[in-house]
Amino acid sequence: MAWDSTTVARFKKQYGSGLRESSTYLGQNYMVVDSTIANEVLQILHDEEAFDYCVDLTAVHYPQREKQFDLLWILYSFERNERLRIKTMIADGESFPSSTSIWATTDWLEREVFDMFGIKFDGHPDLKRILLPEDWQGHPLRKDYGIIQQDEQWVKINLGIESGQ
Amino acid sequence: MLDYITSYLGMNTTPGQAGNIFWAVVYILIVFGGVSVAVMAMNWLERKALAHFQIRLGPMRVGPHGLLQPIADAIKLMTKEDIIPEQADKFVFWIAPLIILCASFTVYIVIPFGPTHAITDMNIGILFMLGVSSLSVLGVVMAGWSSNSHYPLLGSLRSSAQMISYEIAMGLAVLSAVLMTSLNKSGTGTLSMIGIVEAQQQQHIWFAFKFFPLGFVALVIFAIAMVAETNRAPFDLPEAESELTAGFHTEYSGLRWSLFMLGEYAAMIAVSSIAVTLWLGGWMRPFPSTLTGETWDLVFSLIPGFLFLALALIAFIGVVRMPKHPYFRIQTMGLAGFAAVLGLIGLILFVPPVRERIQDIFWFIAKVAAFMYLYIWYRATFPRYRFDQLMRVGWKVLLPISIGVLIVTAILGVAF
Amino acid sequence: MTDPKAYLSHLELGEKDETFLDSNELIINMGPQHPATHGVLRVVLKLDGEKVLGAECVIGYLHRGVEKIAENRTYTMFNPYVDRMDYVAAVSNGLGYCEAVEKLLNIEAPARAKYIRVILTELNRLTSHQLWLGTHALDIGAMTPLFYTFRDREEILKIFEKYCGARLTTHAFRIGGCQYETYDGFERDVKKFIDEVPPKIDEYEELLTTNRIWVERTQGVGKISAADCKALGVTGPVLRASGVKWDLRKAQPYAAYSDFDFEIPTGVNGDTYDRYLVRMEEMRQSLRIIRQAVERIPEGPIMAKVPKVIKPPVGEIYHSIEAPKGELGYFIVSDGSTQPYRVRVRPPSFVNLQALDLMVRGQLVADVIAVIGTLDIVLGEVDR
Amino acid sequence: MQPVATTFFFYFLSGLTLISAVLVITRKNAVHSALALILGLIAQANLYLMLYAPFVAGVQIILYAGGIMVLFLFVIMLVNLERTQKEGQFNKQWLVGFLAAGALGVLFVAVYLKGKDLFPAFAAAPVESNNTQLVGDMLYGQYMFAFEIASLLLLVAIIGAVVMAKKRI
Repeated sequence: MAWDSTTVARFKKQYGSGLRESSTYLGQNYMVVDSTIANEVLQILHDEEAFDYCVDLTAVHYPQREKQFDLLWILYSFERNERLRIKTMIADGESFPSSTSIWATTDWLEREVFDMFGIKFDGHPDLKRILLPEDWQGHPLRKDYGIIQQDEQWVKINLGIESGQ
Repeated sequence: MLDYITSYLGMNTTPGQAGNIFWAVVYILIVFGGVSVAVMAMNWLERKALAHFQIRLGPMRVGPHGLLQPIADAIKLMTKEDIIPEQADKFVFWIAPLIILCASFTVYIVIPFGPTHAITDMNIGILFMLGVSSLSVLGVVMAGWSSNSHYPLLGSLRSSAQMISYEIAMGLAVLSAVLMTSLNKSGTGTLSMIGIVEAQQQQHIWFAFKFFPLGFVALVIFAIAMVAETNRAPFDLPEAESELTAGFHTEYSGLRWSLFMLGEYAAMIAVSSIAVTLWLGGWMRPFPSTLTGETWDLVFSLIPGFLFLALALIAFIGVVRMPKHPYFRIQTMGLAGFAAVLGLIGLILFVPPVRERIQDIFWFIAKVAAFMYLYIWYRATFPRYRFDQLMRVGWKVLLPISIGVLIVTAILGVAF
Repeated sequence: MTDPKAYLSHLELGEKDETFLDSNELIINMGPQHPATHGVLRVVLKLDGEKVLGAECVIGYLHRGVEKIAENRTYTMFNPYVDRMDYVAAVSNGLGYCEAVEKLLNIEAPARAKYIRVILTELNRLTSHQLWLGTHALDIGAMTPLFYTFRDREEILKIFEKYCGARLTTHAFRIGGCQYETYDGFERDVKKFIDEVPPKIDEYEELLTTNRIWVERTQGVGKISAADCKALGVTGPVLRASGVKWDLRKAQPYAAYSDFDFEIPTGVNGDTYDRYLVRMEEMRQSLRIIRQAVERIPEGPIMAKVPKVIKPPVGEIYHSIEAPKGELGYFIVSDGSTQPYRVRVRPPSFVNLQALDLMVRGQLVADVIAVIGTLDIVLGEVDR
Repeated sequence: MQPVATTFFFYFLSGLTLISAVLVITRKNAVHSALALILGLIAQANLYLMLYAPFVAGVQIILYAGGIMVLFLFVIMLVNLERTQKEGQFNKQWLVGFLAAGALGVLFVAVYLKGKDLFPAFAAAPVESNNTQLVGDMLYGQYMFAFEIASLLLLVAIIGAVVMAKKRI
C-alpha cells in the first residue's frame, strides 16, 4: 500500500527517483531509498523530521539478488510518536557510510551488522566484531552460512576440541 | 617450685606484674584458646544471626542448628590445597597472614577481663593496643602486594589508606577517654587498661556518660572508626566482594585464608574490648554506683548463672521440638548434651567462690558481645560506602568532631 | 545535544601490562568472571587511581546465535527460544514474539487471552524488577534486600509454575493466544499476591530509600541526561528516570494495555537513585494493572483461529513491547514459507549497555558496579 | 616488672636490629628492604622497653612501624620494582662510603673512651609506672618551647606537602 505524507512528499521533491518506494504494510510505514542518498536521508530525518531515536539497525541477506543486502533502520520520533523504517540495498563488499555521527546508538548496532553480515561502515570509529571472537572467519547471518557451520580452526586453537557441534 | 607456681594466687595483681611466668603462660593459653573459641562461636553466630535477619535458616546440617559448622569449616579449610600463585613473592605472601594474626592476638595481652584477669597490666596499655593493632595494616599491605595481582593490590591500597585515616580519629577519641582518667582529684591519669577501668570505678561513672554527651560522642566516634579499622561492613571496601572479588586476600586459600579470617574476627573482638574498657566500665556490672548494697551485688552476681540456665532451657526446648525420626536421633542427643552442658555451667556459676571470680569476666564479655552483635547488625543493614565517601567521613566528619571532643574534654577537665 | 562522537570510547587494549605500576593509568579487566557483572560481561576499565577514564564492554560470551536458529525453525518452534534471551523476563519475550507473528498473520488474540497475557507479563515485570533490586543492592553492599525480594519473587514463580509448569523459561503464550486456560484458583492466587506484596515493597524501601549510605552511593552516580538517552537509544526505566515520560504501554499500546489505568513514573536527575525510585514505583503500578486486569478479566476463548501450519504472507513487520528493561522489538521478515526468513531481535539490554561508558566516565570503580546494576542488563539478551 | 634474662634479650634484640639494618641496604627488592626496616624498628622498640621507656617504645611502634612504614610500603608498591632489580645495588663510591663509615666508627670509639666518666656507671632505674607522665611533664614543662617549635615545623611541612601535591588550591 502506498504511503503519503509530508515527509514523503518532501523527499520525493528533493530526491525524485532516489526515493524508490514509500509504503505502509500492516500499518507500518517504510521507505526504500537509494544507497547513495540513504545517509543524507537519515541525516535529514534526524535533524529536521525529529526522528531522534534510532530503535534498531539491521540487515537482511538475499543471496539471489544482485544487491544482496537490505540495510534497515527502524526510527522513532518521540515528538510525533511515529515509527518509520528506512530501507536501502547494497551489494556484497560494498561499504556504507556510518551513521554513528547521527545516532550514537548505531555504534554497536553497526558493529553487530558487520559481525553478522560483513557489511563495512565507513567512518565508524572502531569497526570490529562484537559478539563473535575477533579472529572468527565468516559472517553467520548470511544465508550461505549453514546453521551448523563454524570456524573449525578457531575452535581447535582456542577451545582445544575437534568440533563444537 | 610449687611455691613459685602458687605465689601468684594470693596476689592482688596480674601474673605479668607479679612476674610469675607459670601463671602468665597459663593465662596466655586460656586467653588465646578462649579467643579462638570465641572466633568460632562468632562465626557461627554471625551466620546464624545474619540468616535470621534475612529470613533464612543459616547452617542447619552440621550438628543441631549447625552448631558444629565452624568446626566442619575449620577442618575443610585445613585440608584444602594451599595455593601460592606462581608470580607471587613467596616469602611475603607466606608471612602476611601471620603478621595479621600475631598483631590481632598480641593485643589480648593487656585486655583486662577483670581487676586481676589480665595477662599483664602495662603502664602504656592503651598505647600498646593501638600500636600493635596498627601493625595489622602491614599484613594487609603485604598480602595485597605479594599476590601480584590487580584486585588484591587495589584492595590493599584501599585498606591501608582507610586504616591509617581512621586510626587518627580513633586515637583522638581514645585520648579524650584517657584525659577523663586524670580528672579524678585523687591523682594523675593513666594509660593502663586496668587503671582506666579503676578510674571509672572511682569516679562512679562510665566514661560514656561522663560530661554527657562528650563521652558518648567519643564512644560513637570510636565505634565507627573501629568498624573501619577491622574492615567490616559498611566499611568493608578492602574486601568488597562485588568490586574487588575479595580484596587483599583474593589469592589466598585454605589455611592461610582462614588465618586472615581468624585475625579479622580476633581484631573485632579486640577493638570491641577497647571500647568496653574505655567507655563502658570494663568489667564493672551495670549500675555499680546507683544500685549498691549487698542485695544488688547478689542479684547481679546471680545473673550469669540464670543466663546459662535460660540458654539451657532454650536448647532443651529445641530438643523437645526436634523431629521424632531415627534420622535425627544423633542430632537430638547432641543438642540434649549441649543443653546439659549449658545447664551444668549455669549451676556451677551459682557456687559462691566461682560466682565471685567469674562475674567480672561475664560482664566484660557480655558488653563485648553487644558490640559483636552490632557488627552483625551493621552487616545486615547497610550498603557499602564508596571510597571517597569513606575518606570524607573519616577526615571531614570524624576527625574534626573528635578534635572538638578532645578540646572540650580538656577544658571541662580543667574547669571541674 | 552534544556531539555523539564524544560517547564513543575506544581504549587501546594492547598496552603493556608491566607499565601499569609506573604510570598512573591502569587498565583493569572486570569480568568475565566477576561477582558483580551479572553474568559473563567483561568490562575493560581504564583507571586513573580509582577514577574511571573509560570503559569498554567486551560481550559475546553467551552468544548462541538465536537469530540464526530462528531462520531454521518454524514460527512455532522458535517460540520457546525467545524465553532464553532475557531469562528473568521470559514472559515478556514470549509476548513480544507472539504479538509480532500475530501481526504478521494479521490476526488478533481474543480478549481473555490478552488479559491473561497482561497479568502474566506484569507479574513477570515484578519478578524482573525484584531480581534487579536484590542484585543491585547486593552489588552496592546491602545483602538483605536480596533475600527479601527473592522471598516475594518465589510467590510469583509459583503462580507461573501452576499456570504453565515452568518457573523461569515459561513459554507461556502461543501464537494466537494462550495454550492453557487459567488453572482453578488462578485469580484467587493473583489477588492474594497483590494484596500481600505492597507492604513488602514498602519493606524494601524501608531498608534502602532513606538509608543514608544507599542515598550517597546512588545519588548523582551514573547520571545520564534525556538527550543522551535518546541519542544512545536507551529505553525503559533508564530513560524514564531521566525525565522522559515514555512508555510503550501508553505510547503505542499493545495487548490490552489501553484498557487499564496506570501512571508512568518518571525521575528528574537521571541518576542511579532516580532509576531506583522509578523501578520501585513501576512495581506498584504493575500491581495496579494486575488488580484491574484480574477484576475485569472477560470470559471467552483464549485462542484465535490460527492455521495449523503458520505461513505468514510475504512481508516484514516490526513489533515492540515495553519489556522490564526497555523496548524489546522483533523485526520479522517472512518469505511466505513456514520458517521466518529473518528474525531480528532488538534487545533492550544490548542497546542500554552501550551507555555504560558514558555513565561511568569520571566516576569511581565502585560506581561502575552500581551503574552496571542500575542498567539492569541480562547477558543472555545482550549476547543472544 | 621484674626483668627476665636481660642480657640475652639485649644481645638478641641488638643483633636483630643490626641484621635487619644490613638487610635494608642489601636487599634488591625495595619491599623486602622496607620489611627488614620494620623488623629493625620493632626490635628497637623492644630495646626501649628494656630501658624502662615504654612510652617511647609504644610511640615508636605506632608512628614508625605502623604509620610511616606503611606509607613507605604504599609508595614502594606503586613504583616499578623490576627496573630496580636490574640496576646495580651499590654505586662506585664505595671507597668514600667506607672512609666515612670508618671515620664515624673512630668518632664513636673516641667518644666512648673519652667520655666514659661523664656517664654514671649505674643509673637508678626510673619508676616505670609514671614514665609516661614524666615524659608529658617534661614536654609541656621544661621543653615546652622546643616542643612547640617542632610542632610548628611539622605544620609548615604539612602545608608545604599540600601545596606541592595539589596543583590547584
